[in-house]
Amino acid sequence: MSVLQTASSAITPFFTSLSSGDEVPGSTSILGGGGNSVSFKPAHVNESCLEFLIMEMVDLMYRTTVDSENDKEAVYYKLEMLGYQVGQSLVERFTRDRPRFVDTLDVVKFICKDLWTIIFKKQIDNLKTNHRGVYVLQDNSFRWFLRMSTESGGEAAAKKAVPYLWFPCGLIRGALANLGVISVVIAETNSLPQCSFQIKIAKS
Amino acid sequence: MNNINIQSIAIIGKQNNPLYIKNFSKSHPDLKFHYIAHTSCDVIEERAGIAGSETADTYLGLLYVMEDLAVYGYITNTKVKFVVVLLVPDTVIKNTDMKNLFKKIHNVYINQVCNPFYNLDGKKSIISKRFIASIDAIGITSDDVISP
Amino acid sequence: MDNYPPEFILQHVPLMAVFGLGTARDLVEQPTSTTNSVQSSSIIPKSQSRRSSLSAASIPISTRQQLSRTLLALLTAKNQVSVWGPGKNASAAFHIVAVDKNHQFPPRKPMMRPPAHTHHPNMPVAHSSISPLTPGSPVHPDGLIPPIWVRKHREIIPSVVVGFYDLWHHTSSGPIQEKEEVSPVQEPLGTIEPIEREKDNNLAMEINEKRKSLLERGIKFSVVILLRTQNMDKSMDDRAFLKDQTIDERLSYIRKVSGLDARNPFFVLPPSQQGDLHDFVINLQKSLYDHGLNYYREHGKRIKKKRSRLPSPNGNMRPSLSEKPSTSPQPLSIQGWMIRYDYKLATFAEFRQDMETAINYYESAYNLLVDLFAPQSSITLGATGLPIRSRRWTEARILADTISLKICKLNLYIDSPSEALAQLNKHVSTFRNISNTWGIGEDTFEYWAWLSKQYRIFADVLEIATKSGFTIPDPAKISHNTTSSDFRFSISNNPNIGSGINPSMVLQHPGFYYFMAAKYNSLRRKNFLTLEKFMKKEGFETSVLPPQNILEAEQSVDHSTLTIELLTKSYEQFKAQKTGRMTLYMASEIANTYLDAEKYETALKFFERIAKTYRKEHWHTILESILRCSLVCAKELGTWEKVVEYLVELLSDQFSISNQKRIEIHNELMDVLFKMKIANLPELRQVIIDMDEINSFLTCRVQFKDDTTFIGAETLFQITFTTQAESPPIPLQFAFLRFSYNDSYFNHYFRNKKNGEKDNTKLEWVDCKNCLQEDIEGEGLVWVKDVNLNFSKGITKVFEGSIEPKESGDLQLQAVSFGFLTERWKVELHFNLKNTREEHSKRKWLIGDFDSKGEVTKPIYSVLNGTGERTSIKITQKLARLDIQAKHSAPALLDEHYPIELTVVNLEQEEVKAFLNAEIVTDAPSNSIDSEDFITLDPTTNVSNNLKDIDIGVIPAGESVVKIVYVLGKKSSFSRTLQLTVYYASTSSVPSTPFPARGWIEKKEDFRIHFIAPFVFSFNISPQSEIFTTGNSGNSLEWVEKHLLVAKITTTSPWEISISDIDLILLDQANAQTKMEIAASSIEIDNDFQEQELTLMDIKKLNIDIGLLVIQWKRKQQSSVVKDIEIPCTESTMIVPQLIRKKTEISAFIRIPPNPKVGQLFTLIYKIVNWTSSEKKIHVIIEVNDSFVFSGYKQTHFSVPGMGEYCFRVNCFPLIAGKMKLPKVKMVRRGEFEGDEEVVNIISPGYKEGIEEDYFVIFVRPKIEI
Amino acid sequence: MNKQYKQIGDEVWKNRVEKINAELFTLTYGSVVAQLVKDYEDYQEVNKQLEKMGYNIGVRLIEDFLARASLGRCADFRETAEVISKIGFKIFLNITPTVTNWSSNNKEFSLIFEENPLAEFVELPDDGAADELWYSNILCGVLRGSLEMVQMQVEANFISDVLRGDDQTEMRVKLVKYLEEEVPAGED
Repeated sequence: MSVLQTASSAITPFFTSLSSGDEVPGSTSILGGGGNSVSFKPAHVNESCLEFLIMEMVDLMYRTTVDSENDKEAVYYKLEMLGYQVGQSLVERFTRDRPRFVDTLDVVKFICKDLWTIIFKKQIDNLKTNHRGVYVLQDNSFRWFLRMSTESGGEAAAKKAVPYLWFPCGLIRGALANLGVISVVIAETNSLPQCSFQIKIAKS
Repeated sequence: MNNINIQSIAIIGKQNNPLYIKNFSKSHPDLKFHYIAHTSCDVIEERAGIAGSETADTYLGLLYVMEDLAVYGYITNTKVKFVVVLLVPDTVIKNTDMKNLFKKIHNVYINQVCNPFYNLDGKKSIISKRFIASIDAIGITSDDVISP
Repeated sequence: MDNYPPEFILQHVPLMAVFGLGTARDLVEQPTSTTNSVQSSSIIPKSQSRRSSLSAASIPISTRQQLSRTLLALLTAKNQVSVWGPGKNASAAFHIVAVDKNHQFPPRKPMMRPPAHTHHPNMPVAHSSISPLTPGSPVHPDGLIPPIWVRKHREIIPSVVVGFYDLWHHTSSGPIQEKEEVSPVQEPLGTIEPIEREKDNNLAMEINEKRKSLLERGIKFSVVILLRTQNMDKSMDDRAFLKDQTIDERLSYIRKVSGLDARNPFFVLPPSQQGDLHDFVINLQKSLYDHGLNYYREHGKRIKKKRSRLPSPNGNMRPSLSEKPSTSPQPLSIQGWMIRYDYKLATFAEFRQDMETAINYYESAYNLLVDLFAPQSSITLGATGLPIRSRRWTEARILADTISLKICKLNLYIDSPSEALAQLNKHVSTFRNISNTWGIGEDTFEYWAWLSKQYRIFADVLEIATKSGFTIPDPAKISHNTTSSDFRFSISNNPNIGSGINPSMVLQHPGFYYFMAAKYNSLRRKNFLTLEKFMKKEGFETSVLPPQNILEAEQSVDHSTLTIELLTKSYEQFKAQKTGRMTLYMASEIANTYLDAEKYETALKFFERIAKTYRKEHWHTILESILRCSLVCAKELGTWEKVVEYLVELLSDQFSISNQKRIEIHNELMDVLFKMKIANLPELRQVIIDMDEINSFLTCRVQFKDDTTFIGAETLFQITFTTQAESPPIPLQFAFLRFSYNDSYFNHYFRNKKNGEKDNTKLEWVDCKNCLQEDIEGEGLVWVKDVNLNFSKGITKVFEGSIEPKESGDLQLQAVSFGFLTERWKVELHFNLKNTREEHSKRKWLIGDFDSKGEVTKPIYSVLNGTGERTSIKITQKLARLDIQAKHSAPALLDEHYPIELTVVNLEQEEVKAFLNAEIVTDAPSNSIDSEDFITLDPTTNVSNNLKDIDIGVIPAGESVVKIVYVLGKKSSFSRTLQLTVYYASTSSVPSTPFPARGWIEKKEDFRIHFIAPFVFSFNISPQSEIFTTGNSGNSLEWVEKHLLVAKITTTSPWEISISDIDLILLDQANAQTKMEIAASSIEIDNDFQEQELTLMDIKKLNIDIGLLVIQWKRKQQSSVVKDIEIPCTESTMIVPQLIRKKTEISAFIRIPPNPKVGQLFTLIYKIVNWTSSEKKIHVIIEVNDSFVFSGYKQTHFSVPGMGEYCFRVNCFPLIAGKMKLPKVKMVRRGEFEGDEEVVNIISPGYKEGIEEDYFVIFVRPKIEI
Repeated sequence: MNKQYKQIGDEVWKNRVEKINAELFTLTYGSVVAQLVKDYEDYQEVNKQLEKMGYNIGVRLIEDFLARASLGRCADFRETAEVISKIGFKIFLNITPTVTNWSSNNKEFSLIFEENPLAEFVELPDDGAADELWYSNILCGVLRGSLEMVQMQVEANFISDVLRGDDQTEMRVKLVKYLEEEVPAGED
């Protein structure tokens, strides 16, 4: 990581990215009523719903994967894929009213600011890059860890928490992929609730 | 508004593969619009390409006119392309009208993408009834609902 | 464009006429001249292109003729006879024609009567020969504008005339065509002599004449005086020449007299270089340009006046519609005159490069003209349109088209593209409506022909324009003003700024318009064909037919070729735009046109080329149409292999076609394969369709159950075929199914087993195990089975098969093919598996459950680990369950037959047949070179260092066999490795000829054997004595050296060894060389010395091979391994080290006389022999004793020559009788330097008395009488 | 009575709930369902798994619920139904399904979902999913799990779903029995 020069300054104060979800010019239901509306009303749910779902999802993947072959590999693979799907769909939706991206950094910034805010209600705290296709996103208080960190802190907790990073890895990869940036994303955490994601962009 | 007479709507995937192409015209055969959609890919990519650092809109405006057809283009941030073919009127087509039109198409597409059972990476054309119904609705009702 | 009169199309530029330079004809005759095509030469009739290449420039300008040629070439080089003008910012350019000096320009026609009355035909007045009012003119009485009128101004009546004259001089041949006698007298320069004055005067007069005549024609006249080198003093150079007073005077004189005032430019061209001429030509045009423009302005003014005098078209009465138009042609109407004038105004405006004005007049003319076509004029109320197809009508149409084109072009010229386009649209739509009223509307080929033409010329002009620097606006940057109807472009970087654009106002590159032209041309063809069909009918209504000449003309047209030409132009345009997909579209249009034209081969080529991209990018609807067309072509061409291929791809339900249609395709395929009798079919048509390259209705997945397997183990694989949901529409029966491995031994071949009951199970498990090897014709030896190869749509069949690998390595299933087989066809649907696609789905394995009757019941999937496909499997050696032990009593001794007892234990469950390979390998680095080791089964024979394929027979399960091998190690006492390989197979599986085949299980085992030498030898050789003895021939001496050889033999072997025999085999030289012969030499001594000869020989040989020591031996008691077997003795040999002798250089011999007496003198003779080639010094010391008295020096020295001898004498006088020691004589050889000395050993050959210490003892007899 | 619950629900939702973008939640759930469908090609099994998930969530979620909406014990099952609809669903999914179709014995009622955040954007594949899959089955589990924590054993299951082409989405909830527990005497 020493090679990485910090580019965190690049991140400007968070503009309410929810706006991208909120009012949309001329988004009055184009389906003339009928079935599920396509309009984006400011739809929200209780955050705990998501947290419960995430936890249960991780457990479920362990449950359902164990029988075929019980390696973490497969669980990682599944969770990452889930994240990938969601990430793809999310960007499709939340880049709708955004001008076209200029370059990869532009895309990565979008992930760090807008997307992160949509998912975790905060921005990435620090973004580093080596300008050779590697980006490191650091989140000093990863929202999904906030509850966990209370129980049994330290190394052990960090270990236990790792599977909860696989889904987000997928999220990031999916988001990037759908924006045309093929990458590999790995995450690590040493002490909750801090964690960091490393994006390696595939040479194309 | 009423000068917007949609002949065809095409949704084209990242790899320039057709996802859905609908013919609303009475005079032209489907094949024609497939060709138009395909040829549009060149222009769209060219336009999207040149749009340099200055904020580039996803709406690309008129791509070209062929015979009595005017071809308009739009590209999402995820490199999905929309093509709308109009019957050439002898009046000015308002960009705002076209933008709204495209936004609606985009919304429909987004909802399609958000369907958990839809495989985004697949190259297959979209067969979702809901999707098709929505697009057709846009094509047919284009004349009246566009104005915000 | 070609078939419009060029005058109506070409860009007008002011016309300049030059004379005095010869005519263009002279230029053309020039050998070097060539017509270089400038832009759009294509659309200029040959006669028009009067260009002469500047290559004239290369000609040295010496003669007058060359000068004029060069000038003319330069002047006419840039002649503006093209569709596109010189361009706004181009330098003032004339169209320049060369005329004869005496050329008469058409005279100005006398002023007309007030034009108000001109329309009274009965009033005869002089008119221009081409005026409608002039009988016999092409437009009499009611024509509009004839091309000649335009040509008149383009080509004949110049706006400016330039005359080139020469200043007279003595040698001057004068201007061209002038014959002047040349006075030979060379007058001194500096003063004007009368002859010159006279000549100049003539010249001035002549010029004045011209000036006058042109002046009244309104044409500006200008003069260029060409000065030649002859005009000046040779000594002076050109510049000085100008200052020449006399020349100056002469020139100004000429000017004055010829009445050329300041307003008539007057030029003087001194002798000059090419470059200067070029500049001159440019300046000439520049300075005259305004005059040119003025000329046309004047014309304009005149016409304008005339037009203004015209009465309003409504003023006069026209024959009302009621009475049918009289057959006699009516004089030109007011409206006609208006058109004429507007057109002329426009033309003159264009001549003077005032485009805006030109456009306005052209438009006004156009509108008036269009009105003429209307059935009911809106301008001249009640006037009827031109009668259709009348001569005037045709002319008018041409005029309308060309005016429209002019308007388009001039708009491009002043860079207002959308007006250009607007005019095109206007023209097209206007005439669409009119044509319909004419009954030659959209349902006639004529209309489409005309429309196509309009677009084509527009495209042509646009292309020329772009080539000449006009740029087509980028639609992305256009936006139109919504409110006003004016479509000026407001440029903005962003399509969102600006309210929007009007698509019909967006000018695009020519490709689009060529494409339209092509489209319309094909419609033209369509309509023509329908018309022809119509004409075939009986008794059709002839009245609807176009006139015969038009019909015939159309019949001769090759529509398709024309269409293709247009499409190709379009194609080129799009290619230039780098819009690849658009060009593909054009290509497909071209292909379709070829198809229509029944040029199937070309069409098919095109289709195949473009199909790839559409397939790759999944544009199935397009691909389908292409395939269908290709199908048609292929059928027409009778290339049935392709037909089959297309049909197979068309089966795929990627193509959204109705089930009915798909069934048709299916049946067609079947018909081709089974029913159709193809004419002149070759033997058997083989087609292999690569299903990965096309849209396949069938997908194929391969799974080996495991990643690795053992040789001989049953290895399972499953091949899953899934048909598409909609295809094949009807169940499909394949004749065979083949699996091809990288090792053909495993290839499978399944024949279709027709089973009656319709199987409509969505998922079927097919047992393909236990195949039998069979030799199938055309397939070779393959594993064969009959299974059901019936496929209906939306099903999955899983074929599970098994193989038994025969050798280790990677086994890969490379290809799977389904096949149809008829008496005429062998068609294979080929799935290539070499390159497996990457997937993330888990590997699945279908388990076919069996019910009681062994029938497959609802099969279910189980998940294997890993993802994607597995088409290859790693085969490894099955672990041998066999044990090899070796018993032997180490260490082994070299040279012995060392017995090793091998025990092979069979740990398999069944009895096996086994073979043995054994090899003995020395550790010595270079054992490979010559390993003298042996391994054998029989101690009495030594074969080689390895044993191959030794049958060790059948070993029952759990039991073992014993085999003894003998190893014979030679020389080096390195350790040896015994490498053993036992390979075996169970007797049950061994074929009748039990020779090791592939697939036998191997067991390797190595044993180390430590070798030591049996003996250690040590030798010791010591010299005993060296003496002369009398040789066998009495009078010779023999040199004898005795040496003692002691050989010590010890054994290091831990084993007791019994030695049966040792002997030393001497090499014969061993004795020979140890002898040396010395014959007596003639030595002069006292008489009782018998004469002897002494011959000398040098003994070179010093190192002497002695021989070998050979030991026969064996172990005292044999190795425990072999009790009953008698192992013969072996022998070890040892080479005895060489005998090393030292070489003697000097020998001294003493001759001692027999029985000396007391008191009686005698002499001791020493003979010293020098064996070497160099002289040697000998020192002698004699030590006296009291038994003898001797004379001479006690110490002395002498030298002996190389290869020579020396006699040294000592006289002794015995004093005492009895046994006495002789005085000792010590001889020492001395070298030059200190210490180099050696005692010479003195020997007395054959001396019988004893030698005490190193004294010779002699017996002295007493003296008796005392 | 109902009014009051509605107020509580609204109030809690407004002021005492951390909210998160609904699409994220919806998409995440969707991806899980899709994954399950891929794993077991058997919709019955998928329904089971979803219900199980829901149950596990329910047992934990009840804490959250009680903490936020501090309520007394419900007098009867009818009251429970109201709380579930007006408070439970409100403060978690920001929806209030209608309670209706009570059985005569008041032990069984229906929840009608006019809107269902889970099912937004969803379109079932036409391979029989419409006949077998209960896409939102997780909700049944949640109810069962959470109610069990408050001594109510219930059976909950969907009987119609707009995703399947039905005209409404209806969940049937049936009280099996109150579970015994040491209740401090004299508790109303």
